[in-house]
Amino acid sequence: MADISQTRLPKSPFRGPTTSVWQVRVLRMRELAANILSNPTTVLGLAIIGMLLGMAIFAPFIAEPNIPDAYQMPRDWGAVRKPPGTPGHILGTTNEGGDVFYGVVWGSRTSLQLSLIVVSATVIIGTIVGSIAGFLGGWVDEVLMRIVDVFLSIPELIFALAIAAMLGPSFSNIIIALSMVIWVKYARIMRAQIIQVKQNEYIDAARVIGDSKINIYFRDILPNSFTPVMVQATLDMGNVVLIGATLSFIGLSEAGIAEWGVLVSEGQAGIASGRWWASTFPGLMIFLWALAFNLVGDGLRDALDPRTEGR
Amino acid sequence: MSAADQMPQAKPGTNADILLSVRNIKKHFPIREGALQKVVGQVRAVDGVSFDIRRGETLGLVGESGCGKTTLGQVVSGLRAPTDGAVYYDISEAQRAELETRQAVNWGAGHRIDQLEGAAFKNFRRNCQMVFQDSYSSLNPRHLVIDLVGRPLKVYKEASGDELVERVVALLEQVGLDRQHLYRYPHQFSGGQRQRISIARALALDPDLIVLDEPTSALDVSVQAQILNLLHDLQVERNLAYLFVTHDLSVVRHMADRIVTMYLGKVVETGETTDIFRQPYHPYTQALMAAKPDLIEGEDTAMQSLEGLVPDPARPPQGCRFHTRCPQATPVCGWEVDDVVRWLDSSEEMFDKLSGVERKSAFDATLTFEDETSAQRLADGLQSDLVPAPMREATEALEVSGKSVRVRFREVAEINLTDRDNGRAAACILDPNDVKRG
Amino acid sequence: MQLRDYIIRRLIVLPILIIGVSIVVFSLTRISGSPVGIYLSHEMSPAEVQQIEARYGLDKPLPVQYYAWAKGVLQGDLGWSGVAAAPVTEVFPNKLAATMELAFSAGFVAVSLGIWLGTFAGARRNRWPDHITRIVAVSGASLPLFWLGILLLIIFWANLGWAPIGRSDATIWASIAHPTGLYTVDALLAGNLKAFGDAVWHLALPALTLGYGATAIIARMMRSSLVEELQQDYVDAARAKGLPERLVLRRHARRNALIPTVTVIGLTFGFLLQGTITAEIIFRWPGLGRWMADSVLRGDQATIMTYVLFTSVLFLMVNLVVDVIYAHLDRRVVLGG
Amino acid sequence: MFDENQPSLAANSANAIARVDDLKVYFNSKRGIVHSVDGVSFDIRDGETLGLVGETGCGKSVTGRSFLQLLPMPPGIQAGGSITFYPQGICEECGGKGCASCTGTGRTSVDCEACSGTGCDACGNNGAQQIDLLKLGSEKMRRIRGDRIAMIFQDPGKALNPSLTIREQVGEVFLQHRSEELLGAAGIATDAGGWQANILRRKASQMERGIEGLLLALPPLRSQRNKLELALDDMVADALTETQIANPRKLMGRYPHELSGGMRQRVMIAQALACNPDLLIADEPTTALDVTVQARILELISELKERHKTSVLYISHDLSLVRRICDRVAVMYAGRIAEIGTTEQIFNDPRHPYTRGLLAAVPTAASKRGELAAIKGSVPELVDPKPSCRFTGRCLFETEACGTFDPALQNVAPNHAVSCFIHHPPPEGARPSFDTKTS
Repeated sequence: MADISQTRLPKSPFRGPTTSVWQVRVLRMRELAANILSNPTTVLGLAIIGMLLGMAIFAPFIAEPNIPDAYQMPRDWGAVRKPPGTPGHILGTTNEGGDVFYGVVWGSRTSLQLSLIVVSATVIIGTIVGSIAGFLGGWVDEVLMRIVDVFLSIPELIFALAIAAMLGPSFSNIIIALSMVIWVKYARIMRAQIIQVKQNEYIDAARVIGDSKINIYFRDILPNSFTPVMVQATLDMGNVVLIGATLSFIGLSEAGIAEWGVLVSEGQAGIASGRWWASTFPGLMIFLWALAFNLVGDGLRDALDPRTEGR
Repeated sequence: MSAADQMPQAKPGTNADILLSVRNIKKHFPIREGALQKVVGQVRAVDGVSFDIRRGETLGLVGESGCGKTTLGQVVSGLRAPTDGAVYYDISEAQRAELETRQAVNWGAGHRIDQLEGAAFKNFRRNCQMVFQDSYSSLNPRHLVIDLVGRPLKVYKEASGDELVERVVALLEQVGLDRQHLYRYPHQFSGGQRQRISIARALALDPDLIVLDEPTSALDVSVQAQILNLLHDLQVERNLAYLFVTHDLSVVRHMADRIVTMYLGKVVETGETTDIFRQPYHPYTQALMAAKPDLIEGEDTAMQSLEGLVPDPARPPQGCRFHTRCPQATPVCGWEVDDVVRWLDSSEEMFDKLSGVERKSAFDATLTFEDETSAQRLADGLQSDLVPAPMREATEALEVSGKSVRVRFREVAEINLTDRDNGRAAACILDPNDVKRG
Repeated sequence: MQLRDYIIRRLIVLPILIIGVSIVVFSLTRISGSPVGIYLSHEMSPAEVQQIEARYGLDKPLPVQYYAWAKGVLQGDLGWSGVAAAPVTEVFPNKLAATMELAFSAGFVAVSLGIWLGTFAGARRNRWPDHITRIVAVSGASLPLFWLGILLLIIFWANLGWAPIGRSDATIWASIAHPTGLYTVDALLAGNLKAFGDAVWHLALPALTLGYGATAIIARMMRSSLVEELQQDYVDAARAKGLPERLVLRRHARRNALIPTVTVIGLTFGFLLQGTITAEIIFRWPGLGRWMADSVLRGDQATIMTYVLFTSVLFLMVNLVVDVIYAHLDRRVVLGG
Repeated sequence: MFDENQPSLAANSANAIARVDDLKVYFNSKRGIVHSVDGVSFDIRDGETLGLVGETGCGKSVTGRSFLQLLPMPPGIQAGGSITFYPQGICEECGGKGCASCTGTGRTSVDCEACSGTGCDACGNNGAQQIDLLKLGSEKMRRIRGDRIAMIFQDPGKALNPSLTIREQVGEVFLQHRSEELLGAAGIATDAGGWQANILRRKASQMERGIEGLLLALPPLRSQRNKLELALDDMVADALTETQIANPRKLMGRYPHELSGGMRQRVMIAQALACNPDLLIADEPTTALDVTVQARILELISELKERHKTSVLYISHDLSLVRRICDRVAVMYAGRIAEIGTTEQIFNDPRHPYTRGLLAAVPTAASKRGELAAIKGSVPELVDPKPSCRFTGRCLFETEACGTFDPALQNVAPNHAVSCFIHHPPPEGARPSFDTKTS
């Protein structure tokens, strides 16, 4: 089939003469963006992300912050177990008089914090460890990868659960636990990528020129290895919230915190008596959050796939 | 007019013109096997190769895939360290004289390219560049042409800013591209154009030598012609030396002043291109030529193939490595026990009955079978037409006792490259005039 | 020959990994101070506590402590579960049976449904079955398992009253013997169809909840590898030989597409294991997962350590088997290194 | 040998095994419709080897694959034209040896299905069956594939299934097309009734389903199944022996990756010629192989072609190979035929500037270094091309007409046709419909 795909020469997408590196970079970014946005499901995912981020950023304007701690659920003991549509409690209230709407809105902030901290920390650690292993090879690689193998032998949720349990129940411990578990994934992806990229002849070409190892790493290897890490990071922005909420649901967050998993857990008690709302809405938010990042992550993967890029 | 006449610098015998000397290079790759990944053998990709490259000449390195030519090119360009032997660059007359007499010399750091350091290494790097076969893989897909071609200049801090741009434009113009191509990515070019970019990059530091690793084998003929012309023009203009690695004899005939033919990690023949094509001194070179005759000149010659497989480079044959496939093999070419095993492997069922081989030497062994008939069949087979006649002649002893067969072949030392007339050398015991043409 | 070497190599690495996991598990207990708690029960006198400290060398340096603990584990001494108020070893088998019944039935559904769905979609690329599979796949990866379970409970248990919670009806459970601890198997062994029906009825919702995500993962992998295989030259070569499309798909493409999917199935097992925790909480399933969740909340270290160690070893074993199958299936695989 | 007054494209049908007429295959891409093959016409004569040469992307492989409907649709579009195939059978008089009644070819044409040879509209009144391969339904196509028309692919390493043994793969051809012979060899009557015979029959054509496979392994059917397997083994071994594989029985149990490239290509050839096809499409069969073995493979193809009286469409980019193996050559450029003629005409008297350029670009003993006659520029994009000669911009003899008119393939000598205005000036007064430049 190779013959068919090569029936024509690649045509420059840049109209007119280009005069600077930056102009090309901008054009390239624009081309890439257009490529990404040509997929309707990616656009849908981006739209949901936009909505959720908006909710997180403007939370104080959407739901008046609780005094003194906005991340604690306000308790209206006068209005417990109210169904959706109740004035002042548009999505109803929980058994303890918590406003579901408040939890949904402020939960987005909690989730944003969780995912941003965990993903950025693990991407940095994982990239460094994976780079060292893949770039240096030899016994360094051997030792690091055996450690990674050990970490990967324990199912991630179980591992995070055990760490969080030992640290004691709190939301910040969930962040620590997740970071400790997830970095290995990036280390492994990064190492595999680097080993693959190292086999390209342009690495040899750079060596023949006489460029230094550091330059080769930063100019050739890293930029060409980073795409899968970026895709995984996008997917993990969603997954982290999913796992974090699961840990909260099990009971590893502080009780009463405005976090979606905690709210689902709190609402669980009422479902036998028909009070479906307290679990349903926060759960829906978790789903939307994870779904949005999964859609965008998949879209990115397709758009950045070297096999389809430039065709 | 012969190719050599066009390049007066490339006359043989003038040591002063020698740019780079390769002496007894070996490159072995370990074979690991078993649960513990123990090293059980060595793939002898390159197994003792020596040659010189002179200033301004094109040296063609030819052979089938797997003969070690690409690995050798990588060793010469300093990409891989040799297992043994050395590549010498920039050595004095006195040192050269010493080298001629002693084959391998260690002067410590300074002239062996795998031991060069600091300024000397940089000097070598600048003077020896490389162009790769696959222009997709050899150009970083995220770099623009200006980054790619300008990179050597940046590494050696030769130019920056506007000057860099102008130098890159000048280089592009030399290879038939121009300013409008500066800010484009490699994937926006055709295969031929990408190879031009690779060449421009190799030229950036104004080297003495460029290793060309199959630079046109991924291209169509019409584009190949463009690139070959370009390479020639650049050579004349800059007095460049090329190490032209290829499997294509028509290309090497067109481009090379001298040729080195490799088979299974060893050189089997070297000499001036015109001489070799007039009369090859080694049957393997002859076979390569017959496999793909010239489009015009060889119009009436039939194409010919070699029989049999390339033997495992981890267990190269004794004597002459080519004897297993050689149409002109003689009894003294190194027939050995492995030839019996290879023959068994290709014949029906016998190999499965083989239960053990007890070797006294590579030429003398006892083969044991599961039953007596198989042993007898082997003995009969080895005396019949099923094996090559020279192999039968080389058999000194063949004794059947019950389930085992003892075979002994004439012992033959390794057949090495020997000097012939006109600066040529071949590793063949045949008289050059007996190597049949066509 | 090569395959044997590969298996041997994996078998050598396996204990190293298990030791690694056990060190990690042991270190975990050190995060929260003295691990003496794992051996304590509430009725013990201070003298007894001291005796235990001496026995496990808790006053000694860490490596010695690790050695004592590991030795205990190997001898079957997993400590005292505060939650169950019994030694861990005593409670473990029954809980394990419940969890395995759930995990394996979900796994069975996921593997068979996932492969079928993936094949169905991959062979009809960019047509509606493919789009539906993609929706299933993406939603499967995004649905919080506990929320899906609760939604199903709200609909089928709270509102419609069709589905039960728990593992069994108490009287039916009591009516048969439980030699294996697997309810469905026990019911079949007893020849009691009513009990079997009860078992399946109780199993349906939790298995569905647990299996949904795994189905999605497998279907997604199967689809993409089938699409890839269908573009290979040998598929065209099979067509050129005159094979009907059905055979091209079944004999050539699907067979090779299964190879990478097998690896994913192994990894999915970890997903199923960890999923049992929330599934068991929601459906009141008396298994390991729920026990683990209770232990986590009440700091029952012995249970947590046992659970983590056990699930990891199980996960490793399953993946070892999967990798051997993979190596066997893929003739091209370059083993070792 | 050929009627000198006939233009090559209208050689009488008794002489042709297949005729491609104005074939157009397009591909949808992000940038527009790629005209990969854009109006290609040629015929393959009975028993000849026709070479189809051209550079990467000229559409030669697409043309070859069109014969067997092997192009993915979408993104491919069958934009028009036809490929007519005249199937043949072994001559009954001589059993394929060649005799007077089959004019020495060993093959005779098959009677038209519609009129059983009396002549009707479907067969153009000459009674011989003709099939339009492009319009054929999938089941009918399947029966032709591998049986009447077979194909050899470029890279035998990729065209063999890595997880099936050689025996299983070569055996498939017989199971698909020779199941009756297999049953006969296994001693099972074709018309035998009963469920056992039915299962065996399905087994012999790869139709058995899960449970039946199990039944076949059990005693009542087992011995017959084994006979069937043995018969199949024999057929596979015979096919492999044909390609001079030394030890076929041993090789049959191996997997493709255990064989060398040359050996794999022999297996591909054995598989392709197993059912004695009328036409063999060889798509760059030696490109992936080492030079020292390629002559052997080509020799093998020629030899088997002679023995089986098979016609060959040999697709290649390598002119020196084409020169040695082909009777006639068609040179393709950018989705069109530039020139077609006998091998001698093409190589000794090339008329099209592209053919000339191509020949001059090959380095030979005579060519001077640095002075190879390279064709300037590169292959044009084939996205929505204008009506013009595709070689404009690269041609040394370009005239004004070349950019506005589309040259047709016309004879310059018997059997020798060229599409170039040097030889056929554009008709006077003819104007391109879109034209703005000339008037």
